[in-house]
Amino acid sequence: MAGLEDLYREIILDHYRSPRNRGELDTPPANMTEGFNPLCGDEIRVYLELDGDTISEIRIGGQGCSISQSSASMMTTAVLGRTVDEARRVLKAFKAMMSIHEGDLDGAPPTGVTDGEEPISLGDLEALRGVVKFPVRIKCATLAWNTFDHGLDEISA
Amino acid sequence: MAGLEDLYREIILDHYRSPRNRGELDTPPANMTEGFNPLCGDEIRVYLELDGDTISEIRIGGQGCSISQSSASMMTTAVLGRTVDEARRVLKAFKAMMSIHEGDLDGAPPTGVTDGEEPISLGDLEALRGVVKFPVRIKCATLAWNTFDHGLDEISA
Amino acid sequence: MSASSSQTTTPLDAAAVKADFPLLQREVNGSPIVYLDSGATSQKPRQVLKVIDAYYHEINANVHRGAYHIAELATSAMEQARAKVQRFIAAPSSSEIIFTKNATEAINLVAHSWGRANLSEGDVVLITGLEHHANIVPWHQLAAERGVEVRWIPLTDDGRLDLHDLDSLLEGVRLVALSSASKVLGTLTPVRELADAAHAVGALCLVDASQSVPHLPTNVTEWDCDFVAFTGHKMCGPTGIGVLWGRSELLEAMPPFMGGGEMILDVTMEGFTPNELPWKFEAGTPPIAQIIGLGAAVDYLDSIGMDSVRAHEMALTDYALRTLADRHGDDLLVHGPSAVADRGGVLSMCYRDIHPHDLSQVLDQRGVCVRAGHHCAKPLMRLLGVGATTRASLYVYNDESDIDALSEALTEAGDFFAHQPA
Amino acid sequence: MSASSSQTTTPLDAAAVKADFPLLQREVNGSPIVYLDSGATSQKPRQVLKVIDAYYHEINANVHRGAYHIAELATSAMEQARAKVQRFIAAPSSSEIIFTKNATEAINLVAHSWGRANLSEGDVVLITGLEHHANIVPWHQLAAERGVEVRWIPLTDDGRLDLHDLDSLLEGVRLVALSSASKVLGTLTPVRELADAAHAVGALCLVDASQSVPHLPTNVTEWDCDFVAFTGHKMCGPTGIGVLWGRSELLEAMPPFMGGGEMILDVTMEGFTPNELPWKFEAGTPPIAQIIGLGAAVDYLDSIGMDSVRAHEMALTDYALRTLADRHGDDLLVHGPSAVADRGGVLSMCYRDIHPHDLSQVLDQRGVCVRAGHHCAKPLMRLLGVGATTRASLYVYNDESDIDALSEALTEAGDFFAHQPA
Ligand SMILES: Cc1ncc(COP(=O)(O)O)c(C=O)c1O
Ligand SMILES: Cc1ncc(COP(=O)(O)O)c(C=O)c1O
Repeated sequence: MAGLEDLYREIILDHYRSPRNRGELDTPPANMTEGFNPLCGDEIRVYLELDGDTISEIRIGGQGCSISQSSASMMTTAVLGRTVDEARRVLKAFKAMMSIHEGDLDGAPPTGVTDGEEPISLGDLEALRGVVKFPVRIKCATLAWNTFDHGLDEISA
Repeated sequence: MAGLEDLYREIILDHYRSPRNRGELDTPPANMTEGFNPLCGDEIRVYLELDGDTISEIRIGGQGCSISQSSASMMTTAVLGRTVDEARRVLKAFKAMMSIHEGDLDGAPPTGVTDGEEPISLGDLEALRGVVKFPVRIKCATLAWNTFDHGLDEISA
Repeated sequence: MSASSSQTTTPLDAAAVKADFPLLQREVNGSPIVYLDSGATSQKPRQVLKVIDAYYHEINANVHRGAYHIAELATSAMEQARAKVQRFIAAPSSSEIIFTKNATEAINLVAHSWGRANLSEGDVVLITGLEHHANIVPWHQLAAERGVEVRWIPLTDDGRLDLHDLDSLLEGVRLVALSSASKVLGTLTPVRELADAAHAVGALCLVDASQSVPHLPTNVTEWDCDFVAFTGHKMCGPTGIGVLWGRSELLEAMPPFMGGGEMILDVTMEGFTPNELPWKFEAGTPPIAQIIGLGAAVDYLDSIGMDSVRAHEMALTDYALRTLADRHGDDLLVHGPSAVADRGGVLSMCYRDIHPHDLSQVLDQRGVCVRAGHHCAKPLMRLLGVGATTRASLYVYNDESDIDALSEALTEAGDFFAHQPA
Repeated sequence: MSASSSQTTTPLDAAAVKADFPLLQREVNGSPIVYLDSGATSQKPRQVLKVIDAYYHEINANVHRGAYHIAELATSAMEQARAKVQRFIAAPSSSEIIFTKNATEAINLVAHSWGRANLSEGDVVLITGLEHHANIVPWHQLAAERGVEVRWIPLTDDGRLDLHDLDSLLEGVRLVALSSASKVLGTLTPVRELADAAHAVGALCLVDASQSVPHLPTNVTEWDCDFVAFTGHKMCGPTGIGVLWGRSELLEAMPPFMGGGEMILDVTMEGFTPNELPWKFEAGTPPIAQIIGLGAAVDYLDSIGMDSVRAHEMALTDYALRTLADRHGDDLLVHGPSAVADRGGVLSMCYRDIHPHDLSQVLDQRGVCVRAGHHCAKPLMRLLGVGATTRASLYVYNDESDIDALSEALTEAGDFFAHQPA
């Protein structure tokens, strides 16, 4: 159907149908963080385990639409094996891609995504860029990421 | 000024300029009841004394506009010397005159003012009939009466 | 209401009604709009929009205080709207009609004013598995604050109230708070029966009528309940206006909720004297234009006749249940009671394994507006064992072509998700 | 603001502005309307009415939950309005902008949520002799409920705050709640000074800015206060919408006020998790059309420029004070500060011995709309030693002809009451 290709890219549907790193981890040693999309009822659980500074295990539980599930799945592949710092940079770059900058509305230049750091490539995650055209779905796409963010905070705390 | 003659009848202005039965009574023996018009700030005090079943003394204190003051003044002359029952009938007839019947709005006949009792003449008070055309002022005209009504209830209680 | 009432009422002229709603004339994504989300909010007829616009163009002024001409007109328009609402729900007196900003504020008013004055540790508020968050969270707040117990009437498998154990559920209950119609399942509840049961144990009964006042004739006197809350934007009225009806004796005895202008008789440096009903509960400048707009909405619904509205929706629900089942068979599951007489025009659906959020997005490409999500009823979603549903909800302006468009779009959505290269 | 700011701002085109307001084109009792009651509520420009109407015609849908096109448009229009309000008052973040139905609800929100969580017996709330009932009664309610003390900053003879004894007034104070401009006298108050004084004793500062946001540039960051409340209908916006701004840290720590949809992250049968700011404090369907309308009002005022609005009103107030004194001399008493720089465009008058209610009625015969009464400030009336005043209040659409009409009508009213046969 015309108009939906931007949203439902092939790779998104692939991750939706065959989600990577789905399941649970024992807590402890893993940390579990829960997230809600208050607007549609989606719920997600992010299980995280570190080996030193490296994300050695990540699993996703819960339910949601194709966008939230595929975004979570892609996130796991993007951060697994990375250090916490690297993961945070991916997180930041992803959230920057997803945010509708107030600046854009005013015609001002968009805020930079890297704040002077070396730009990080989002790889497959770029497929989610089309979501920005469907603002209600942005919360679907960012649900896993915000939950992951809280999880990292909990572990560091 | 055109349009205002209905409201500011000669007799109303007369009672406003020379209010009858203004002042206070000692409590006890008299009963004092206070009334407010929450919308314009008018305040009234009605002092009442009975001799058996007859209203032997009535005085009005407080401040207000020409309509509330003249209505209070005319009320005192209409009820002084009457029995409580007679006074209540005057009260009822006056409030009936002042009420905008929902029936009127619908084109239904207005509610009778006497409920089968012998009709009571309002005399000078008829001059206040014009107030009904100025709905905001109805509360001015009825302030003394409602306060008097509460006073009678307090005494009978 | 029973199905037979449709025989005794004038059938409404669906085409004429639809033409009254400007938004329904627009297109979305190149298709004519098919608005099936009236359970969330209704569209507004031009008759209502005209009244709101005329208010601002001709008589806009603050109410109750100005002695000048337009202020008198504004005040009397607002108070006439109150009388219209009173008649619309068959309330004994217009002083029992309290205007709030929405149904949520109306229920919170009861929780704050009556609840905090009357409920303490161990008292029970009995609600149902069908409730909207507006009729759950205020009671949870009272539970957290002062140990009130929130107890739930369970549901049967087809989404009706399970009143099997009502007697034991009622033990210790001070308030029964239930919705007259579920926004998720459409279920109509036996309000009078529950009001009677509440009174029999000395409890009060509050009815969240947000989903029934727009769709069925309402008679609060026949319900014999104590409080009724509903909201203007779901009944052809503007946003920003809700209603609480309450029995005078109760309202008289309750302390004010919010404090400010309009709700006082007198204020001194030491304290204040509350105003009479209904103003005692209407602090601050009221939503004047919205109250007057709600009055116009009541006029509009009255001009059609609530019996006709109900008959129309029943016929349409019947058509929808039949044609959707014929076309989609086992691909489509519709929750809730199966008998049209037991339900409003609400179809909560699961279609194949397509997530509601995805389904509604695809339907939108064909201009079909439906709601996906928990519908502000998460406990009910958990009871149904789903995280979300796709809900189509009908109103006076819908017709068979809307159902056909929905049905066609479902097929297309199925194709889209089936045939995408994977 | 000082008088000199008028030199640096673009003077507004009074005739063009007046032409924007449809209601000001009408006649009352055969005379063109002279609307001098903007302190009670302002008129609305066609630019705002058009936006409201377009909302209902084109994108009306419930917000935040629908995945379909018009629901997205409604949601983004509403959230854009929030950002406009944020910029208009120079707030740090749009998540600190909470929409209520009016200023009264905004102040009650603070009293209920922050007040009930933080104040107990003996704690002092310091208010001023200038307050509107909306900033008195909620504190009286707290006083009655839990023994909080309400203390008053007295006034000087010309109606300014008497800060002589501020140090001792501040003893035991947890909250200073003051209006930035008086609706009765026009007095502008030194907000920053009082916010600093409050913070110096560890208290918070709430500003009732209902009478200043419509008339002067607002910068909550420069005020350095903690909460600011104001109301849409006095600033060219619709009825049914108000605003509470609060500092995030405070809002984060406060419990929710009303419970229901929108304000939750999750609800279970056992309890609920509140949503993030600002929605945590916005229970139920928001006044969507009114929020969007308020955004349009902000756009309208921005297009004129708040500096120009203020300069216009100062010039007009100056003209009014001069010409009324010239013509009416001792027959007319105008309350409040005499320096135009210390006041807004509010003229509270006593004319001869004519009761304000009678005066305003007679003025209405000439189409002149003024307010008579206690202006929801009974304690202030008692301080002034009057039961009521007649108040003319100016706004952006008024011009010298309006003042002239008022002046002429005063003379006629004097004649009417003097010459009636007695
Ligand atoms: C100073 C002040 N505060 C509060 C209010 C209350 O505003 P609202 O009635 O819109 O809640 C008003 C308006 O009358 C006011 O002038
Ligand atoms: C059953 C029910 N109750 C309460 C509400 C709350 O109405 P509002 O959001 O207008 O306060 C709704 C609307 O969503 C509802 O469907």
